[in-house]
Amino acid sequence: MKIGVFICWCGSNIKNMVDVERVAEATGKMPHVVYTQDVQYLCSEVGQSDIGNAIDEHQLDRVVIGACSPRMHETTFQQLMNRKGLNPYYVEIANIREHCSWVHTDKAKATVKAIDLVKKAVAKSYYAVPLHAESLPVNKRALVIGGGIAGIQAALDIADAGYPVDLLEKESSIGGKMAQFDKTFPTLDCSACILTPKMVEAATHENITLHTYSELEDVSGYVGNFHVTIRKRATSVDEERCTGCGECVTKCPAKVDNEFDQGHSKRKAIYTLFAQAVPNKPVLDRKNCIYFKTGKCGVCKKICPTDAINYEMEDQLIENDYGAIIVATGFELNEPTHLGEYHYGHHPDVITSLELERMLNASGPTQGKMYRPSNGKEPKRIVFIQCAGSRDRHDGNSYCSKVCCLYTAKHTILLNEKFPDTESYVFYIDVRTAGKNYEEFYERARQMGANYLRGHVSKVEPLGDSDNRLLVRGYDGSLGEQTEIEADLVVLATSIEPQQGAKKLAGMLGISSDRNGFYSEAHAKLKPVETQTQGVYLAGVCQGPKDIPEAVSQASGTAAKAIVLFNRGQVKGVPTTAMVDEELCSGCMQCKPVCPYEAISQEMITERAHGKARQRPVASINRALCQGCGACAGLCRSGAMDIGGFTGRQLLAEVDTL
Amino acid sequence: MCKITEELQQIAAELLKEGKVDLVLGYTKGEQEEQSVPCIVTQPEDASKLIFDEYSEKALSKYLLEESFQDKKVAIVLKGCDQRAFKLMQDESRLGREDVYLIGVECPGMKWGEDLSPFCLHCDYRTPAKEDVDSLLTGADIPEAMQGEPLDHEDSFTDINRLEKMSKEERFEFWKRQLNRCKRCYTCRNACPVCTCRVCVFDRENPDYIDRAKDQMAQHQFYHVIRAFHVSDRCVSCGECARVCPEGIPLHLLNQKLLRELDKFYGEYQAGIDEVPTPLSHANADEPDFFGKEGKA
Amino acid sequence: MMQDTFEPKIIAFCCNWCSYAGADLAGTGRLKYPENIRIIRVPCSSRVDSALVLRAFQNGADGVMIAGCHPGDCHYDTGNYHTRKRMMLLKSLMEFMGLDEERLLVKWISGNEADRFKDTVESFTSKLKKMGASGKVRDLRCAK
Amino acid sequence: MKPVIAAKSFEQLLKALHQLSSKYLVVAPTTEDGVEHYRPITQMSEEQKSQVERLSLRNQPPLGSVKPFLFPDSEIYIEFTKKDGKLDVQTPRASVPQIILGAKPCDVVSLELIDKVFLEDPVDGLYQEKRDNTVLIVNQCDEMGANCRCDDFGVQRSTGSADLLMSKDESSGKILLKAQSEKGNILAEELLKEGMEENPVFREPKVPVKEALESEKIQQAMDDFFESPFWEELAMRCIGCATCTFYCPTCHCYDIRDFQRKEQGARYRTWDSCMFPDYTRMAGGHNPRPTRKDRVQNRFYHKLSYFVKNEGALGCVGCGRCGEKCPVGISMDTVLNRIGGEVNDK
Repeated sequence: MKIGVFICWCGSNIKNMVDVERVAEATGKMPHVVYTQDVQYLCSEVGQSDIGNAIDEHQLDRVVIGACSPRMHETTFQQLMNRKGLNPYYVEIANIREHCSWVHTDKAKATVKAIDLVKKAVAKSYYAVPLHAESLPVNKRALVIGGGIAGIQAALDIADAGYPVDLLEKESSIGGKMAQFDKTFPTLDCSACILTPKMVEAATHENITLHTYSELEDVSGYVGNFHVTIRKRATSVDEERCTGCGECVTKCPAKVDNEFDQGHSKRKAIYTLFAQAVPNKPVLDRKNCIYFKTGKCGVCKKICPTDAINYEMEDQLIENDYGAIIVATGFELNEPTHLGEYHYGHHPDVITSLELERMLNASGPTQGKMYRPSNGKEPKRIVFIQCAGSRDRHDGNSYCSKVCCLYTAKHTILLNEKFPDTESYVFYIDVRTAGKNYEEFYERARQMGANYLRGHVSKVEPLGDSDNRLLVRGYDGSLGEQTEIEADLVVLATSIEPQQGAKKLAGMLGISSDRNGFYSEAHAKLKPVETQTQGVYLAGVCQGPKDIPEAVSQASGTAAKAIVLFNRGQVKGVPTTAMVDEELCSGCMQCKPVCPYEAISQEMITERAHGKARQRPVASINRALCQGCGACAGLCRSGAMDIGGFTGRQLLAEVDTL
Repeated sequence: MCKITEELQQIAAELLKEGKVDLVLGYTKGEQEEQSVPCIVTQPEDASKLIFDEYSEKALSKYLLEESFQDKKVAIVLKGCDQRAFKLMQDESRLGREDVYLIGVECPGMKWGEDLSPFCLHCDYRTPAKEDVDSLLTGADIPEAMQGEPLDHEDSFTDINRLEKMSKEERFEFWKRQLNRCKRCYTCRNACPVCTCRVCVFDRENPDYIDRAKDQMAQHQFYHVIRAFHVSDRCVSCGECARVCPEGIPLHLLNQKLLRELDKFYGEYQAGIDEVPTPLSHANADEPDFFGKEGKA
Repeated sequence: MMQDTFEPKIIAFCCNWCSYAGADLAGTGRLKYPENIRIIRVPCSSRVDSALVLRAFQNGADGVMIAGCHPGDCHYDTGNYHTRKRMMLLKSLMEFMGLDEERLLVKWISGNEADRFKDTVESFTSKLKKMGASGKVRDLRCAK
Repeated sequence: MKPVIAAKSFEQLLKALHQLSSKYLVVAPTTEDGVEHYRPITQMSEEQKSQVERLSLRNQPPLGSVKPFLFPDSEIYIEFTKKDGKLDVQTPRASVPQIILGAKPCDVVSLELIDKVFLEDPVDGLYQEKRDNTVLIVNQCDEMGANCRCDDFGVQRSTGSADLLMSKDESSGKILLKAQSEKGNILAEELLKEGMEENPVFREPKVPVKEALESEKIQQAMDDFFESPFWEELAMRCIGCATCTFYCPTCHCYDIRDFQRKEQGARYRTWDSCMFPDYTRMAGGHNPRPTRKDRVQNRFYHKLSYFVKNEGALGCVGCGRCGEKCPVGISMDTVLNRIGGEVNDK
């Protein structure tokens, strides 16, 4: 065994706090270390060739690096080993930058620590075993979870590249939140006009299969080979037979609040989500159906000309295999009832932006007419309150919901255009207009007459007049004084939040969430659409608040990732998997239930003992499934189970060195 | 001769005569007073050697893993605790049920000197379930103390409670004194019917998990903590570890402490009765988190 | 009097995905903490078995820290659930044997909790300084 | 004529020995958590001290023999540290003079058996040092304990290398000591200074002497018995622990190991047991005694055959410890009773 030890200065990053020559000298005295060198930048071309030359010259078969975190440059050094014909797992890295030079202030002590860390790495390298990744075939089919604009875009891109995609949507129609919007900023395109064609394209694309009214039931497997169970909820309407004529909807006697219109209209118990729904076939809401509640009625069944109504229909479990999963589950809007000062929920004329959006929508509950929910009259003075629940450390979410500034500007513009005699007042903390043409859009809103007041609203309360108007008390920062505005309508820019089921879904997919509940990307800068779980990608607001063009481009990003994966056709497994020493293994299988990847199974081996051939069970690892966590090895009593790169022997060697 | 012994001899003789088994593994009278020792009978005429009494302590099930017992048809005498161990071995694929003829016996409780073994007083599984064995022999002469309900489960931890009431330093001194006598003869391990690894971690040379020095408390602590850990959720409470320790170290306390912690936080589990996986082989989100009280920073 | 000069030795097992990354971030952010800690990288906190912990103490560690992802955030889904179960048992057994179980610290530290990492190291170090050198589980041949 | 000295009571003897504890390590039998062992009297509680008289004068050996005080279960040869690239090697601690009070004749004989191995060329320095430094005060048993088989092994009145013999005069309650070696004489002198008095007579033990087994006959019977299926039966019962060997006063096998952490370590020896599977395993992995049967057989053959051939004596003193503590009740008798027929035939 010949070990070379290389200590990086990292310019001055390490050298200033660690005596690198001393580290090299001290570790050079360890057994099997035949060469040491300290180098200005090991990751640079010069540094790499220094290591390469030393490998050649001294016939090194192990390399120990004292440098930055292995999370930073492990791959760099492993690739170098590969080029030199050495196994990449014969390189061991001591983290003397992040864990030493950068966090300490006493050079003598930091040097002692750095010596310890490098010695530890040398000791570990004594017991290094060569490891190889296994290649696995990829199932070239994608699952997109969430049929909003992000999901639709991702599905379309992958489908256009020629790969089959399943698009999963929990509602009865794809379209998502964008379907509820009236116009989009900053162009004031009609939301439906740009969305609907995409919806139709997705529905009719030969490579896309829609699963609406469906949810994810279970996920197992790993990149390239996910096994997914989808629960398709019973719609009570036979899709094959239904022509979408709408007779049943017309005749259904049960009326309930229409969630799509934020409760500002009624829908039937059997209904389509909205007029342009895709697929345009109704579903039966069993909770509100008279037949399901009382056993009587059955009008829809009687009236259906194709006998498509099936009250006995049951949830269906659909199982499929996928190579990649794109998560585009979108968001929810916070119900601002907990923000008592805004009187939401107590006064009908305090509404959310989305309610306003529905009112302004020509296909909405009022066909685009503005009205005050309290008396149906047209509002004349409207106060917008920004950051209702966002950027609020005490009662709301600490983060910025990002899109409210622009959609509020849009609302004031639309109001101004359609109802020129309304006055708009906007209370804001900051107006954030980062985005192409956004600042101009905001300027336009102000020029068109929107009154922007920088400051907090402390209270919204009923004025008590005959018109049941509202008094908005706030602080006008530009005047530096309290101000009061009498309003006909108050609109709250409510906070964007993760879907309620986001945590559960994360658990199923093995991805993590940030502290706000949005899904975490693998790297904030460089892997913004990947997750920690290979083969699972993030698109749209489920990853964090963003506007439509961002969501769409992120969606295309995920599609690109999936397409790359499918084009390559195979994935490399984790080299650092579990391994079983069959000589030691009793086959007790205690490890089996511990494995989160179901990578351990029992296998019979034949061995000759005392002149007889005998069968006995041992644990066996499916290296394709194993991700190398080591939970099994931490449990195995005899130590028969081990983890490549982190063997019991190696960890003991590390402990013994410290 | 007690009823069980009589019936046992009869069954053993029959099994051997009919060639159903190659040997019967049971107990016979030992050389010392009040001692019964394991006994292997291969001839029908020797069946009369077999007895079963309140000194038949040794857990026999583990013998089945020994090389000498391979490729043989064996009939084995099992008390309740021993049958639990057998079941666990079966669940852990250490042996198959097919080649073994199980003679379950009603256990009258084992004697520890003058007294009944504390394990037996608290045992609520003295007799194997009928469906788990091939023959079940009952009619043991049950001493008064063993009649009626077994003592409350929580009471069985009396000694633990006594130790827990001590200060930490007193507890340390207690165990230091006890473990100081340990010679690592591995009798506790070898007698334990759930220590069933093919190769014990303490016998491994590479890596050498344990150092062989017997004058280092740290190595004794290592052995006993790890041993207790490996047994913990799989312990069948037979008490063999404590019985066989030549130094009288109350090793069962370590097992029982872990059993109690497991019971307390993860629900009661009885190895060899309840289905596998054993508690340490699974974990989930709903279990208590002892290390995250202050929450995320 | 010992407290002024005694420098405890801490061995930390940090899971690659959260706690090790958290320690990296502490470095990137140039946070400062005492030099007493030596970090050993493990794929997941559940890789650490009791033998490793005891071995560290035998060798003369004054404190051992096992750090993993917050429950629910485990990169491998369930690893830290196993860790907390096993380590709770180990700690309670240590306590039962009169060993200083508070020298074994189990902590959940995520990849972005650099402050938490620093705070943990600081408070653990100062706690161990107060406790003094560990002697109860140490192999005396490692005394020097 | 050897001098005989007397203490008025056992208590006085203990007190006198206590006075010498700055000079000697004085060990005596007592109980610890119910288990009988020799322990230094300076480390005993009052409760433990009160046990010493009973156990010292009892006709049955305690569980722990005196062996660990001459051949400890672990013993360091050398300690090494590496500093500044230099290796520093040290041989630790010199042996201290020690008095073992209440040793039994079987203990004495067992040490004499170990002497045959350790004190013959090449001499075991560590053992020799302790042996030379130890004064044995031996109680002569009046009768045998329940598990004692010393009579079979001709041990019961053996006092060969005892330094002082001890006996209690029941009528006066006096404890009588008779020195019979140079070390014994010196200690007797010292004890006289600590208040003990000379005594005209020593009380000889009452125990009748029985004819011992003839070692050659046993050896021959054992050798004839080698192929018996009995060994396989016995091996099936044995659980392979080391109780018999670790409590045997004549077993003396050890393993040499290195312990190393960082730049320091030690080379030490530690008791090994022929019952352990790795006992005879060689570096290449080959094991000449691969089965339990091989190992069980070896233990008995070593004591009852090979030792006779090599050292001219049986390797067992009949103390009964192995049989008493064996978790499956295997004793020397288990074997002797089986070969008995053959012994008598010869």
